[in-house]
Amino acid sequence: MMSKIVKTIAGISFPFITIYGLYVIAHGHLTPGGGFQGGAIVASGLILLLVAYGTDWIIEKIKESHLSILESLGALGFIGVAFLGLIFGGMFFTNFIAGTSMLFGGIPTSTAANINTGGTLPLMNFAVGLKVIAGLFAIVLVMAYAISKEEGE
Amino acid sequence: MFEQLLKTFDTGNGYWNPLVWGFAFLIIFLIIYILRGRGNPSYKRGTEQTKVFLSGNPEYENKELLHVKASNLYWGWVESTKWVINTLKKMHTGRANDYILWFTFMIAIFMLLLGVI
Amino acid sequence: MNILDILLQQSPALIVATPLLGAFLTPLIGKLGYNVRNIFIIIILAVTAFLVFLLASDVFSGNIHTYVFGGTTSTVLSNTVIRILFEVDGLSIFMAIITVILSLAAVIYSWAFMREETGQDKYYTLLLLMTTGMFGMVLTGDLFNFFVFLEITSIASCALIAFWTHKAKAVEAAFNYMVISTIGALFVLLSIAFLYGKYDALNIAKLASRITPVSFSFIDKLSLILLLAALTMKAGIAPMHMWLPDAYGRAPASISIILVGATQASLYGVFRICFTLYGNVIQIPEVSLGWIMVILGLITMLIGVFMAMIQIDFKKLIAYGALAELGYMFLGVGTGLTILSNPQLSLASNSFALQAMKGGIFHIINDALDVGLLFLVAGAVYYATKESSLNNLGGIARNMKYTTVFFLIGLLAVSGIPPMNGFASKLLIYESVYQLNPILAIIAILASIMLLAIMVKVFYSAFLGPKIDRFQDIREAPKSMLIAMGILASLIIFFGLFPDLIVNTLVEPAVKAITHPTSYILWLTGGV
Amino acid sequence: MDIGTVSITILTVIFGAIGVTLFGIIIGLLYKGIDRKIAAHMQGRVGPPIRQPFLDVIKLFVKENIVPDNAIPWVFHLAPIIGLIASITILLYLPIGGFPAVLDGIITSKGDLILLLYLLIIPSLALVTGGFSSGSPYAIVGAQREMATMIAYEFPLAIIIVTIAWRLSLMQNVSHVFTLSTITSIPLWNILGPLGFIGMILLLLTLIIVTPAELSKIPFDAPEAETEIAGGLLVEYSGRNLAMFYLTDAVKTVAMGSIIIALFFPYNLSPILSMNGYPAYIIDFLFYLLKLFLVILFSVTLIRVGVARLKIDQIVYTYWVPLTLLALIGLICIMWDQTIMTQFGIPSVVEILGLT
Repeated sequence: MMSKIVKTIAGISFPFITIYGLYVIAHGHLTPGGGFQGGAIVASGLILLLVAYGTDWIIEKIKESHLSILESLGALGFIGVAFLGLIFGGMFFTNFIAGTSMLFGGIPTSTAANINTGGTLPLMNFAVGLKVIAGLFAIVLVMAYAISKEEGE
Repeated sequence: MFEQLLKTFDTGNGYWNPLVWGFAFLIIFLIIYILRGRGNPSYKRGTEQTKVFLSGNPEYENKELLHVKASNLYWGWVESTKWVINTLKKMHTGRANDYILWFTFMIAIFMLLLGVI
Repeated sequence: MNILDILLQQSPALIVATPLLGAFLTPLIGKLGYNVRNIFIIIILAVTAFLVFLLASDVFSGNIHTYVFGGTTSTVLSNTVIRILFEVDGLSIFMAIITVILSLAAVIYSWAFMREETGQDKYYTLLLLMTTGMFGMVLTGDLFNFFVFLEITSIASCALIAFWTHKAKAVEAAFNYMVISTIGALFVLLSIAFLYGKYDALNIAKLASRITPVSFSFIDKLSLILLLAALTMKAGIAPMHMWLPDAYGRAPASISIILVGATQASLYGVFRICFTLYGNVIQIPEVSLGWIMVILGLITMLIGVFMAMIQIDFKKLIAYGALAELGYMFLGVGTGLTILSNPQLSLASNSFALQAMKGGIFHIINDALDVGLLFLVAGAVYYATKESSLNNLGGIARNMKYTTVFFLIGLLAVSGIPPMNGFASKLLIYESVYQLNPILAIIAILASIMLLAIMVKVFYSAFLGPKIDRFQDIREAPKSMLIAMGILASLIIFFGLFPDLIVNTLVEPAVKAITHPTSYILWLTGGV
Repeated sequence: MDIGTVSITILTVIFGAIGVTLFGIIIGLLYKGIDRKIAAHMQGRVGPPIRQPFLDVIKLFVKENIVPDNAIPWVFHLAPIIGLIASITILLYLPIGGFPAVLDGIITSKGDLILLLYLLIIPSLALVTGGFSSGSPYAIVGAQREMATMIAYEFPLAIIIVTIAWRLSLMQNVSHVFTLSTITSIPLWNILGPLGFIGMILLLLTLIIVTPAELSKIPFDAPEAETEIAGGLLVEYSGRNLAMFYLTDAVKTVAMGSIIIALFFPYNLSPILSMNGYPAYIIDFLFYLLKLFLVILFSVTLIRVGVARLKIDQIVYTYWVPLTLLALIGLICIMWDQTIMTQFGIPSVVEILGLT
């Protein structure tokens, strides 16, 4: 439980950190970074809240079991896209979207970065991002919870 | 297929056919079983007869004490190979540091053997 | 193109992907209930088993099955190989069969064995991840990919060894394993980097074709040493075996049996490196690893049996027994390598080398079954009595008849008494390695007799003896555990009764795969 | 494979098994009687009549078959039977006199030395298991001693077996060197030079000292040690179960003797006397019985009467140090023999003696 100043600042900076993290995830196929890095940034924003508002407050809002479901969904999304490649493209992990008119289906040109390229790569980045956000935050949450329990006793 | 199953296992230096051996084993088992059946199968249950023989000493109440512990088995063998076993025991310290040390040691040995150093 | 053909074509990817999908689905399915989740996991592994055998039928007919991830297009652009490749030959599929048998048995066994535990969703997720890693290690044709799967396997197994977190020794064993396996894996990574830097390739076949006697230099030697040291350490070869008995002994029994598979996957790595990656330069004197392998095998064997003789912890004792068994594999394959790597000798005129290799490879699967069965029995005894020290056990054959019989089968098999499977492979080893040097066969025979003595000691102190009051009311192990043990026991007897059949169908292609590395190396350029 | 061959094969196995069972038990008991008689005479006693072992077995069959309270009944009953069967199956692989082994050539199956080594373990294993399962401290002490003895003598025994096979594998045009029919058809004595001859004698000596331990006879009978642990692993056995073990011992003596004969004295009289047909079989069989008698006399009776019992750690030491060294010296002699013979042109001993 921190002072009011810390809480306020954390509350203000949290959306910015989250947006930045999501940006890194979404531009994973264009710029340095990607699902893992962006996910870690978002998770660090969540951890900021955890530090500022205390474990008990967070535990009320987010359950650890929900996080693990999210984590599984992220992993499933990743392997699901790979399986879709098998179904639509004939091979596991095939980039079946590239070169079509679907979202992210554009062909990259050499001059400018275009977010609408990359095929299945952005999708996989999203999946990885989801998994990392949920996983990393779950780890810290459980550790913080255990520490707060120990101190409480 | 049937003949393939029956085939003898040829190691290049000897033969081993489990099926033939097993068949012979079964037949001898029958003979021996019949032979054994001619013997007297009875004994007096629950009498002094079935008590353990301890040269006349009384048996312990707690039967667990009759059970020779695993660590006492093979005394003679352990006794005469003491020096090997004690050396080996000293090797197994159970510390991660020593594991790494052995690993490094083996890399050094490989390097010597393969002529890197 | 019917469905079987499509499945066959996709099977290398699916074998890895199915358990991975299962692993990620497990936490979700786990919400639906205990039985639903367990049935789901068994189905996942059964499907994997089906795919493995499907692939095996193709590979055993003489093909090398390759699979390109992410596209059907040609992967060789001028001189570089892009995309991850899976390359499945006789040895790979042989190891995959072992993996699938062990993991299936472990999962069936866990049904009852793990019933009382908490955190089962995570247990099964990690178990399936570990299986994935092992499949990946044996099927992949890419060196870096091999490293990734190696890491997946070791991380998952670390977590599983420490699964009983309330036991300090389990956590300690897991920690030690983590330290040593991480360091080993980093050395693997380092040597992969060396090779990549020099040859600009990560594909095993491509690398192997570029490592030639002409190009062979210091850096190749160094990579070979690091790869060899790290992988033999992960395979538990003495004197780098110390983590192994702890890890095997402290993990839950159902995990110990999969760990056997994980160790053997590292063993596969050693063979792949020595025979395929350095296949072109195998006759350079510095790469003649045959004798080193043989001697390491002998040391492993002897240390294993001597240490097992004085153990009193049930599972640790079996772990040391497993160590001794590893020595036989190294002995057999090392003998083959000695002949293969000597330019003056040839396999044709020294047919015993081929037999020794057959024995060594055959012993891998036998060891997996025998030691696996013994671990499961040890787990069943622990489950019933909550005792793991042999000093405190006794007389439980009265209450646990089936388990006793299974232990007896495992005992005979692991010490190589006819007509069990262990005898067949050991016979092959004895009757071939003596031609390299008579002492090898003599020590191997001696170690096998000592193994018998060790197992008889366990049989006596755990199962025989007078009635003990504490164990008056213990009951036979639950059905699922008996089924898992029964599967392994019946395979042991089957392998024992038809050794010729098994050697011809399973072992021969695996031996052919490592003695003829050219077919593995040359598939890229279309040659077979 | 047609029906005719199959049925002939099956019949051969069945009748061979019956014949060998009878042969093993009768000859085994007979030699046991002779052994006791000779030992008694050496000690200045009269001794029991030669048919005494038969009477012993008959008496044991009449006696009660007690199962102690502490025993695990099914293991306790099964161990003696398995032991007896396994020791009889050894005889199926051994050539007896002029007759080839029963299982020779059944679906190309043949006797194999390593197999015999392992089959010899099974009766001892059965004895050990039986002792362990009877739940008496005496029996347990005896059983673990038997196991330790087994580890001890297996080392020199393995050296002997591997050495012989290794020497044969050096010869041209000889395959399947572990097969007994190969070993008996090429006696090593005929091809070895002087050094190898000495090596062979050392190996024979080792094998003769290994035999009493294999058969749990004095000085290596620490597992049974009547005066010390009251019969050791057999202490709780009685009646027909004990009879089974008694027979196992008898059959195993014959088997072990036959192995020594097959390895070291595979000669037959009939070729020398140029006989064939039935007389040849009879004379070879009688000659085989004589060889068996001599082997048992030297390796069992004489040693048994001549020396006292060793302590168990002394047994392990004896086998692992002096005897292993002896066998290793034999091995080295035989290994160098080939080189020396070719380098210096030394003919084999048989040629020196002019026996070819």
